[in-house]
Amino acid sequence: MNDGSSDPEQLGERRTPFGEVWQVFRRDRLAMTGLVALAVLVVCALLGKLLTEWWVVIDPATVRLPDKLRPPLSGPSEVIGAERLPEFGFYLFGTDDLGRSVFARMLQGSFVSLTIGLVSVGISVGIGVLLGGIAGYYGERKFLFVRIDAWIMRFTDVALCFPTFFLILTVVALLPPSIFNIMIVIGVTSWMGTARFIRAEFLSLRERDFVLAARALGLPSWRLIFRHMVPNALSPVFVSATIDVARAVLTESALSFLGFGVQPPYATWGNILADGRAFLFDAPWLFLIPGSAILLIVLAFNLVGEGLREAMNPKLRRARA
Amino acid sequence: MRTKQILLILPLLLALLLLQSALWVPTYGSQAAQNSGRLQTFIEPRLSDFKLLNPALNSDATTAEMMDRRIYDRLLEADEKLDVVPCLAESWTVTEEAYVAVRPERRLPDGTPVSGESLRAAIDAALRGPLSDLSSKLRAVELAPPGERTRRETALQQMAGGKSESISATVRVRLPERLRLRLDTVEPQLFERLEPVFGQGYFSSIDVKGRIEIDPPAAAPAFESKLDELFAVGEHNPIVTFKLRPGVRFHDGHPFTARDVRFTYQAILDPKNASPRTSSYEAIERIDVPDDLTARVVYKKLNSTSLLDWAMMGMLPEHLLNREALEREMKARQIPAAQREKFSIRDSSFNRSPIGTGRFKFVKHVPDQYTVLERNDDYWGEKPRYQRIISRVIPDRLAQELELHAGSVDRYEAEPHQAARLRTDPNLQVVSRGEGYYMYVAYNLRRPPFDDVRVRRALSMAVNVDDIIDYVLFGEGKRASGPYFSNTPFHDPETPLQPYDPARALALLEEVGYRKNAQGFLEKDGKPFEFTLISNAGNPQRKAVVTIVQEAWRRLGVRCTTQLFEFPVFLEQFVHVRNFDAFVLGWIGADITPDRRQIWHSSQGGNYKLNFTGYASPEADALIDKILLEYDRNEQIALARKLHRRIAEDVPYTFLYEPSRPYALDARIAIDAPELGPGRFLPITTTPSGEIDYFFPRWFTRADPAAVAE
Amino acid sequence: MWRYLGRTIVERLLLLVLISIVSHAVVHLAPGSPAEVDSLNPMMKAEDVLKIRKSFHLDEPLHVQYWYWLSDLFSGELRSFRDNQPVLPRIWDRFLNSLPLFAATTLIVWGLSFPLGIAAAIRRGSRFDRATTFLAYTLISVPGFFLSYVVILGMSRTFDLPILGNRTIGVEGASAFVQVMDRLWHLVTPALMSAMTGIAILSRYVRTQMLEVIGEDYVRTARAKGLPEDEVVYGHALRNALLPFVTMFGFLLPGMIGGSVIFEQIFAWPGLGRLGYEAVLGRDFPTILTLNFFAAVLTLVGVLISDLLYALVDPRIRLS
Amino acid sequence: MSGPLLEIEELSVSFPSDAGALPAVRSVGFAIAPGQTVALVGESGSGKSVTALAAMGLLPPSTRVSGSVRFEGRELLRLAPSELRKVRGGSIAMVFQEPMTSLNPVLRIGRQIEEVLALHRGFDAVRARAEAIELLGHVGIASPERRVDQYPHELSGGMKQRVMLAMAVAGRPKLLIADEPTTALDVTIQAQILKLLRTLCREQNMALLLITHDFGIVAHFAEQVNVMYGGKIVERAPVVPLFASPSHPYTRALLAAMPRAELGRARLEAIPGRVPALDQMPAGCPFAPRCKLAFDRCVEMPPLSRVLGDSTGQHVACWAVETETT
Repeated sequence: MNDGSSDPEQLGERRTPFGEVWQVFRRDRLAMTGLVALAVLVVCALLGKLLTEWWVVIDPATVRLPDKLRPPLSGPSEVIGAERLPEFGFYLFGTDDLGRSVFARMLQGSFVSLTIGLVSVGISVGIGVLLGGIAGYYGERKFLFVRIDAWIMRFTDVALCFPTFFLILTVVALLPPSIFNIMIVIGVTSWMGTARFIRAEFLSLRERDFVLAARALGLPSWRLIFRHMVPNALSPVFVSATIDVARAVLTESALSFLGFGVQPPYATWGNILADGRAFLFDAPWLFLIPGSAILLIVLAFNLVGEGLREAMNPKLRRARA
Repeated sequence: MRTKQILLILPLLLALLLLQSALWVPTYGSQAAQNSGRLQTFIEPRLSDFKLLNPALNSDATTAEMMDRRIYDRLLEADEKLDVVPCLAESWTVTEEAYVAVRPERRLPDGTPVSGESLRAAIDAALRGPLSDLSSKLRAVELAPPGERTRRETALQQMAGGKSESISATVRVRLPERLRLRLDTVEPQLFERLEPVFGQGYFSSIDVKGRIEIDPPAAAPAFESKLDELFAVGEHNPIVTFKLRPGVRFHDGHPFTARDVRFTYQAILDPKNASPRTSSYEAIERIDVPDDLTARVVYKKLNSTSLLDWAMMGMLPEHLLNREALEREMKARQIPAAQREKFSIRDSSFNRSPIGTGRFKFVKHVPDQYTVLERNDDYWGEKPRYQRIISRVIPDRLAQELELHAGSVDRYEAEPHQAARLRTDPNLQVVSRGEGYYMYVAYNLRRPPFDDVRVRRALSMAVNVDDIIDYVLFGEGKRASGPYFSNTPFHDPETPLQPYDPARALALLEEVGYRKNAQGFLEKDGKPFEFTLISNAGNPQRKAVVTIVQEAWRRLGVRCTTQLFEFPVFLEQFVHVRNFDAFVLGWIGADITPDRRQIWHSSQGGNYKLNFTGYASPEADALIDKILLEYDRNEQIALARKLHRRIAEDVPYTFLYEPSRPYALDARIAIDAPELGPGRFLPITTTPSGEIDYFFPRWFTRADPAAVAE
Repeated sequence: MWRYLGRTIVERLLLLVLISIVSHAVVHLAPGSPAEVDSLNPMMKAEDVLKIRKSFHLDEPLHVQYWYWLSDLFSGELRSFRDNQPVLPRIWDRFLNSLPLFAATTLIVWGLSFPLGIAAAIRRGSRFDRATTFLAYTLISVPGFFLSYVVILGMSRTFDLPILGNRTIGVEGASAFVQVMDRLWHLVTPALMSAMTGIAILSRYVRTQMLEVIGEDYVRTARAKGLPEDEVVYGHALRNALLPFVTMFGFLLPGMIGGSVIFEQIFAWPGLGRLGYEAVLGRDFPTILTLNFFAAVLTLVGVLISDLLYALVDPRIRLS
Repeated sequence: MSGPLLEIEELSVSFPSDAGALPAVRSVGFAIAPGQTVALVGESGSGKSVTALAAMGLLPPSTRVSGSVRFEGRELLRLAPSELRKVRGGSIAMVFQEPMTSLNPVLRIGRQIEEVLALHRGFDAVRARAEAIELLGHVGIASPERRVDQYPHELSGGMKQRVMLAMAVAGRPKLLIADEPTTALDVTIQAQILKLLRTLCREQNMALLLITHDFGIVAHFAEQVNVMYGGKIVERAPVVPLFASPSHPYTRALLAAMPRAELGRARLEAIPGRVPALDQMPAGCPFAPRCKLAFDRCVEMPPLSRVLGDSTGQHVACWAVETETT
């Protein structure tokens, strides 16, 4: 509308930017459900790390061959010795082909899966912000007779021209398959979007009044970048990072599915799922449980991400009010 | 509004078009009804496509399965009991020519100086005396004038950084005057027996430096250790003479002759072809073709297992692959002149439209999809019942199972857990065949504490292999006790299995000096017992074994970490450069040969060779060498069994199990048995040695599934 | 316009060379040698293994290997390590195999996304909108292979219909019509499965675009003219909302290689993605490099096409 | 005169929000006779545009509109959508503030005009094109044959507004609503457009509802003026008495704030404060917080609209005015 609340300052006077976003976000039922689900998953992951590695109560490595492929909620057979009894005296999620408790493995995997998602996105955002920032802020300077901006953007183009998934496959196949390499590879192959985005944002921010004013005051450029520009460019990055985490978790599971993912002893939801595939007809829970878990976590991240996007988008927000 | 209507109607039409197609798809039941040829067609799945359909250029199992007994025939065959029987060769004889260099610098025991004539006289005398048993076998003793022998040889050269490189050179040997002894059988002990006649030390090595010329000279150092092989005073030249089956024709009608045998050999050795089979045939000096149906294979040295190579090698048609044929092909394909020099059999289109003498003719190959073979109605032997074989590429076992249910394949090799389920399906039959494979844990004997046999034994005892067989393999397998497969005569059934006994395992480790520390882990001199167990990714069974073994050892108090690597990485970075503590792997194939030199001889411990563990036992080395010299089958078996037991006792590997591979087949497939009466048939079975495809020519699909097998 | 074309094409060719060098380095610096070198075969001596390695030029310096690859590629003599077959015809073959699946997937994605997205945008906030929103998020979040297997499980158990591969083997005797239908049917499931995520993402995007556009002044103008609602939505708003999608057309192309690995693997579809996957597994360097090269070519061509298309569709853009 | 062309009574518009319904227009009523020019004046945010959009039925479906809008005796608010569409563009046309964004950027301008001709006058393609060229020429666009195939971005702002006008009159409407038609234009072009607007109205005997915040334009064009503030009409009067004796304090303040040549260098009076946001609308007179004359009653109760004693037809809604005159 032309009239009415065309001046955004009018609405925002009483609230902090965060509070404002939260106000909108809170009303988004789907996004809130996602947030709650995420919180539960994070608790699960921390508990999983605690209980399966530091203070081993639930041992995902215990092999109980006679109890292989037990359906969920079934009890252990009598031949299982006391030292190998499952955590609650029965198999909550059933057992896999080696008689390991799927519940224990899922719990262990939750931390690994979540870490892969977060760390790899951290890496990609880091690279993206760095390169995009340099291109956007120092782009006019020259290096070897070519503008830095051109260098970086050509490099980004090169990176974009590799079919991402294929590249990940190749690189993962080449590197020793440690969990860190998977994180790095996913991170290193997905920074291009962020870089382009940050660059564009910086270019426009550079010309904005408050930055020009700050520059006129003679503030050092690091202060300009970190106090004034980065915080302003970051909120959309945060939104896309949330969704990228979801994508990274999916990528990991796809890699595992093709046999290139995280290798034992780490259990990830991806490789539990990949292993369960062979037993699709014999023990569907081996496939369905991790599959649903991945679906859930990815959905939660996506919902939260989309919720944030809506909440932070002033255009949509105004239209809604 | 038009746009709106298009947007709504188009997707609907698309959906309808796509979904209605389901109505026309033939299902399991309707396939035979719609398509009369279906019963005459055997459809089998493969996990991956084969490479070159040329037996000289490929040695991998998938390709071999397609070629052997189907497109190509071999000179010999292994029968149901793995004995060697005729195939393209109707019969064969093994004879020998032995050469003894004349060493004029020596004197015979009676003092006469050595010359060709004096040696011959000495032999004649001996034949009447201590060597009388040879007189009937010794056809002739002749004098061969001095000459020159040129051979192409290959050796390993150590490079900087632990890498090795293969280096080839022309080796020219100036031969002295030599005595040629023609024998009717191979006499491995000939020189040992002649030694007292010619004088003690007559056959000991002589300085060969002056006689040998290596071109290029730079390669000389690499051959330093091989000099004795290049020329010796006494040289055995075993000769195998094959009488070929008359009237055999290639699929294009061209008759099969001994020249094709020779050509096949030459093709393997031609360095341009980079054949993986070279080493098996390098022992051959030459192949003579006295007539169309006789091939005389002359070997450089004793090699008792060399006959078996002819039971593993399909015969190529010379007229399609010799230089002229290749020239013709290059002309037709307009290969530029610059490329012509490099052009080899490897580049020929023959490899994708092969012609052999086998039961099936190659018809069509769609890469990575399927291959069609048609029955060869001119086949010389028993003709197969099926008119056609279609071999499909289905990269996943689960997918193969689904296709079997859908009726679009007739059989597949099931995973054990699938088989357990499929056995209850009335539409299917499940037959387990021996896979010719065993799984093991290899230890790096070069590294402590694995150099101590007690440690290796303890680790072996901690693993409950029977449980693995029962639960991971669903009973589809048996325990392995040593290096020979249990379906071969070389396997020693008396060799004891390592018992599952964690208590004794612990006792053994305590004997070595390990004690449990506060955390419950084993320690010796303050150092915990810890190491890394590795394997390759992508093999679920191996992954399961790694997990089980790790857990078993952890319960023993051993801190074992595990890692899986992609196969090429696993080999290149760990196994081949001996950078490992222990790994899980399996050995496959080569059931019919008793030769285990590559894997167990101490000379094969270097990087890139196959004695990964660095196993070095003088006793085993001697046995391995002797097996290669022993031409008597029974003696050979006895030696092999000794070797089996020796290696088993030294536990360089923890020998785990030999899995069997369940085959799930359409229940209507049976073995035709007209000898039992008209219309009679037998259910699908394996041979005593565990092979299933052996009876394939007699397999057929019954139109009437109700009939009962005899 | 022509100057723009010339400049971009030169720029992109340079980029292409750069990409091929980088990918060459990445592939060759990797540990492990081609699987063709069957170094575990007891019938092969270490000498033979190394000899074969040599015949692949694997021991030469990188730049020499790069030169071999490049000259072989352009003389058409590039051969796979795996089976010595020429690489280019095989890639072409697989491309033709991938094409129907790709086309069907694209048709499904684009055919369904627009009606769904538009409907959701028009009915913003309605039950339909909320349901499709949730469904879209679910589809974006579900691992494609997971869904595929669940469907395979259901399909094969319930209908007993073959769904793997690109046709039923063994129906050669059937009529041409049945064979065509058979091929069509084999397209349905894999295309649908690989379209799922696409539908979800694209329909969301369509919805957002429509919402943006529907709030624009010219849409109000159209309404004020008294145009029927359908004409307003489909004639005025949609046209503008469509603009960003034109650029997406170009980016569809490279998806043919990377995007289909998993589905081609699951459905045993002999396409480009599986070729790449198998080449990576077997360290078939010539195939990997050439595929990467073509992916890059496709991306660059795709970018060019989308630039040109955009200029074609949006009258406001002039290439310079 | 056969009664008013457009008659708005008790029109209220409110937007739904999480904090409850936000009233944007409250009980607004006025009428336009055929051929008459009526102005709706006020600051941004006073509800002028919303009133016009509500009358045309162009507000989003979620808005709540009550009251009555009668056009030629027909109730527009309760008209079936298909009937309403016939009125829109046919009987009532509208021209918007932003010519830059009000034309569809991907359609040729010819097509955008032809649409109206086809829809409301039933022209076929050939006739519509000829008529579109004719119309373009009529609104003062040079070489219309060429322009008709151009896209909006190839035209200048003034030309676009001319196109908008051509489009508006294409349906031969009886009423034209011009929503700040010149705000976005250069001053020189403003005058041209306004002149054109007046010419068109005269030629076709078209009534004009002119929405603006510029009293200068009002003074030149309007016959009847409605001053809006806070969603209400605070004062309604024929143009002459309004300028002569503005009654409502807001009108007075507005006029005082208007730069006028004849006032020379006199001080421009700014109105303190700003238009209240929709969710902060005071309970009493919306202008009370900014009004110098405000007293208790102003804050507590909304004032009623009353006819002023003299016969100038001046209506005003203000407690202060009431007390002044009584």
